Amino acid sequence: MRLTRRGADSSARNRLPLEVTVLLFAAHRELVGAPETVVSLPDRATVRTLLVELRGRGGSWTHLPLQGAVAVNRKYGDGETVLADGDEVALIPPVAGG
Amino acid sequence: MRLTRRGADSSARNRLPLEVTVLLFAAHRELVGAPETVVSLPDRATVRTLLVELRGRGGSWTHLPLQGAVAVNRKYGDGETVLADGDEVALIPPVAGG
Amino acid sequence: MSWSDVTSDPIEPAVVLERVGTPEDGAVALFLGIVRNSNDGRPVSGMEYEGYGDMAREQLAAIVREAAGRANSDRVAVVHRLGELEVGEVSVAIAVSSPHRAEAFDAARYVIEEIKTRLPIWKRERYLDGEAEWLEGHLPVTRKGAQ
Amino acid sequence: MSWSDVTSDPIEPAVVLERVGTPEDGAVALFLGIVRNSNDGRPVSGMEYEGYGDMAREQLAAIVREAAGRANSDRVAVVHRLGELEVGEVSVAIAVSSPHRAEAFDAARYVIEEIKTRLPIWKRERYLDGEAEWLEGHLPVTRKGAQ
Repeated sequence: MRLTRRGADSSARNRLPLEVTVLLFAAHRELVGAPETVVSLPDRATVRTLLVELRGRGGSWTHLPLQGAVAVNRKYGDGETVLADGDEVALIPPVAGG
Repeated sequence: MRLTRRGADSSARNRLPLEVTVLLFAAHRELVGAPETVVSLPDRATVRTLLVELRGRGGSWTHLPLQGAVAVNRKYGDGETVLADGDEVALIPPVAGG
Repeated sequence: MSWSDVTSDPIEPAVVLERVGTPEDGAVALFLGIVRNSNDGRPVSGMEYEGYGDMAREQLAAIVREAAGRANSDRVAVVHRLGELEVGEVSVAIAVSSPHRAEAFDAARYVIEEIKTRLPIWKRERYLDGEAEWLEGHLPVTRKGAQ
Repeated sequence: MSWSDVTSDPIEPAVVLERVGTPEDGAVALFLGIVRNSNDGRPVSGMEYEGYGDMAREQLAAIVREAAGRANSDRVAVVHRLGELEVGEVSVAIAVSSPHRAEAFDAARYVIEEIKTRLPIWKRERYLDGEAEWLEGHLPVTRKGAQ
């Protein structure tokens, strides 16, 4: 389910070169009301660029944490991780397996 | 199987007041060739008295350890433990359960 | 021979146990996590496990490899459940066999501790009073690129 | 609910496991001791366990009581086998359940360590070359009257 498509993103007036899929889980998923969203980003965008972009959507998105854990293509990353077109970025709330 | 009976014990010329059953296990049992023996002892005999008595039988009995672990009536004791008539005394080789 | 999975199917401890054990092993350790009926005194009716399945499977496989290295054994089997669980149901099963007991205990313990700090799984506790809450979790290890 | 036995009957791990676990328990730890196929590189064909049965049963019950105290749980089940065992057979099974995992692991570990230092049981290893040897054991705890 892609809730935001390239071009539908208000910040993407110019066609941006990167499109990443963002996955949301548990409390994050409930916060924004969606398990997944697609975001367009400029070249050399990092995870931090992405988080700022998501919070810029306003509403409940502003409550997403800037400092939380993230995974890029199913491996833990951090704010400095540089994104590539097609990346799958998951925002990881504090984990509670077991 | 009682291999030594009161009166058959060479040290029991006078009728001794205590008779205890000694249990032998594993390497001890094989050493003396018997799982059990009965020993007559004087009043206020201790485990140490008993061990000295057993070693006094000569032959392979002299190889029984004086310092090993013992149990009296299924509880660990030591050389100073005083014996009573009818006690069950087990010589406990180093244990290896598990 | 090591094995791991993240699944919505009920966990059968005996099946996990059967995945370990070779003639050279003298010790088997099994750990089961179970949904319990209360938390801090509050009556619990069940637990919902949500997971980032693909990543959880990769992470769990990595944890199992690490545990196998610690136990000097490739006999480590782990499965974590997802979905709605009732009280008494098994949420995670960890089996390790190795020549000696210390390594088997250590590896099983390692797996459950790492699961709790790294596996992208979340749980919502359901209470008898009808409420439900996402449980406080651990900020996961975020070594860049860590598996 | 705690339970222990010393027996010549084969051990069924699943049966021991079923003796523990209540709705308040979030953790189960199971430990199995197994006869393995070699010792210090020497091929083993089997193991004979000899025990002072009555005392071993009393000692094992005492160990279980102590473990239950440590785990703050009365769900501790232990059985130790006697007699002739083949490679791969279970010599001892220890199951503990408790609300939290640390106590379950700790109590299971406690039981196996105490068994090895206190339980009046001896084992003779049989080798493929036809020889057999009583294994070196531990001088047991000899606190006077200790159970």
